[in-house]
Amino acid sequence: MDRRSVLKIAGAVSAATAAMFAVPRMAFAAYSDAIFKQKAGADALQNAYGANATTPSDQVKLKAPDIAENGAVVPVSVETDMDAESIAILITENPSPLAITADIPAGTKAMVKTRCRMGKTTQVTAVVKSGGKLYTASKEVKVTIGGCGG
Amino acid sequence: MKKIISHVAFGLLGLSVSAAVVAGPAEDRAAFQKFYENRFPDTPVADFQNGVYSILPAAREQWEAIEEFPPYELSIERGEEIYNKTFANGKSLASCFGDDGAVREKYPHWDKDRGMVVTMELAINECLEANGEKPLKYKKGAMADVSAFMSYNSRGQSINVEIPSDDPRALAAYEMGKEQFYTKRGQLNFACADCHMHTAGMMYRADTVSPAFGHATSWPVFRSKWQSMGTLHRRFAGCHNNIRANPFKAQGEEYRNLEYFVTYMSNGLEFNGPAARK
Amino acid sequence: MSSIRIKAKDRKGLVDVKCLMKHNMETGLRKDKSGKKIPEHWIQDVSAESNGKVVFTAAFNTSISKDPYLAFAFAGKKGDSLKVSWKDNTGATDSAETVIK
Amino acid sequence: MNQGMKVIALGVALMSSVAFAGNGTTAEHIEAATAAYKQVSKDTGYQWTVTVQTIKAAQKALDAGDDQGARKLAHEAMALVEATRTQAKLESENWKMRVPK
Repeated sequence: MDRRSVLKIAGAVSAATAAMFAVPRMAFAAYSDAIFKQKAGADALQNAYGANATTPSDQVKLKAPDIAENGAVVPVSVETDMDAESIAILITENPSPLAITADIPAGTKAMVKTRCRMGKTTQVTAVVKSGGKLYTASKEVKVTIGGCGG
Repeated sequence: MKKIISHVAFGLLGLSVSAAVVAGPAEDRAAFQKFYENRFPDTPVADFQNGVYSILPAAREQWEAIEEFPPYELSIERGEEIYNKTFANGKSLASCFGDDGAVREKYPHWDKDRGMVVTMELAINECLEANGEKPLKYKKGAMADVSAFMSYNSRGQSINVEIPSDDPRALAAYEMGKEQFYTKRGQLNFACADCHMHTAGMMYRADTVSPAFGHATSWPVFRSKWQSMGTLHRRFAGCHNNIRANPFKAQGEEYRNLEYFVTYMSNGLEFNGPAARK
Repeated sequence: MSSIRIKAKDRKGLVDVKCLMKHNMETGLRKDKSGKKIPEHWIQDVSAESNGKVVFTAAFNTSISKDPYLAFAFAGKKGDSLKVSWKDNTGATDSAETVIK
Repeated sequence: MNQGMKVIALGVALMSSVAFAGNGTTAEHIEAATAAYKQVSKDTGYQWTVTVQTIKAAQKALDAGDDQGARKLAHEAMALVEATRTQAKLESENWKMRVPK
């Protein structure tokens, strides 16, 4: 990474804060407890997408490590060439598995990258909603207790 | 025949004597670096500055994903603010270290006048105190932020720590650091070298231990385990705690000399801090 | 200063966006030193607009890591504006705006 | 550190008589362990974290009226002190073997 670019961005951001006082018009995806507090992934999908029948597809590209370096910060990315309306990530062993939903308007790439918490070794599933149907890709992420705390 | 033997004996003796005479820091370093190059032949030498990720491709991928937008960038920003904050006397850290604080390559160094190793964090606090400001805590927080800002602006500077030959006290400080590195400590009976040299790359429970070659290059770091920034001496203390040895004081003589030794061992690499670590 | 840092770069008509949002993302499961549960406190919604048009929205659970990272990409160009906003479960909001490079 | 090593032999001689004699009150055994702990710290320049933890545990057990448990812990602390000494003694030369040539 080039250090100058960061300093410039920092400058741009602080310049932008001046414009922030006007209350922004929000266009949020509308988080809902009915979706995210579900204990079962299928229920979460049902409430988020009105369906929970899923089809595994190799067109859903899920990237997550085999062994997490640290369960508190696990990089996960989902991408697909399908015409996607929405992308979700499920972490099966978490108390409420649904971690994120991302809506993909026309003109936006069907891709999302984030970092997730995983309490223990778990199945991670990427869900892509395309043409009203849900397509998935899954993999196991091992979460271990490290030997070197410090 | 007798003559030949005595010649051989003399030759051997001469060899060992000369080796004993010249085995100084430079030879130590050559042997140290060669050890890691032999152990990890697939790692390009310059890559050792990336710690465990230089030898562990699977972890490296996650690390690179974190480095896409590393958490330490927020620390750099905070550090910049502190760096440019005006002291009560009208000066600032910039009065001591220049506009951008890109002075990482000057530390650690041997201060002949005071007869001690001076690290960058120590120098930061000395600048604060000389200007009537309160010193910062050495292990984390504002100190790590300032150090992150200065290290960031110093990225790419080469590590070239000197052990001046005209001051035997400098060599003694180096030797103290060296002894620390190789001496077993704590109830678990580990030396730094046991994990980070002789079993570098192997697993301790679920963790692969990092090679010590390159250890001093990337500080301060944002450690996922800590969920915060920390300085090299914070990590030294953490390692000592792990092996159940009482840690020494951050920026005390023991850790400064250990930093002196470890950084000297990485001469030829680049400073590339701050960094993200697991 | 805003809690959001944005890097947005035009790569042949596709704008690569990376954001880091400073937020504790408390799960509600952690306890403080006195053993009291720290109440959950997390970003629930994130939205991105470019030139006034919504280009990306996401909803988070508490399982998104502390100081959330989010990357996405949309069709746009250098010089366009990009605003990223979040709202957390207490109703607090923040936003930041940048110009695409 | 080397001059500390010279004191070690003396230190070992001093403490062994108190620690494993078996007589004296438990409080005295804890006191002896504490003194030995301080001495080894001085002699070797460092200390094991578990030693002081064990001494504290011994005191706690004694305060709670568990005389036998406290005594056992005090002796354990003494053993840790001795092990610390032995380690320092061995390491005063052995560390050199780990230096790559």
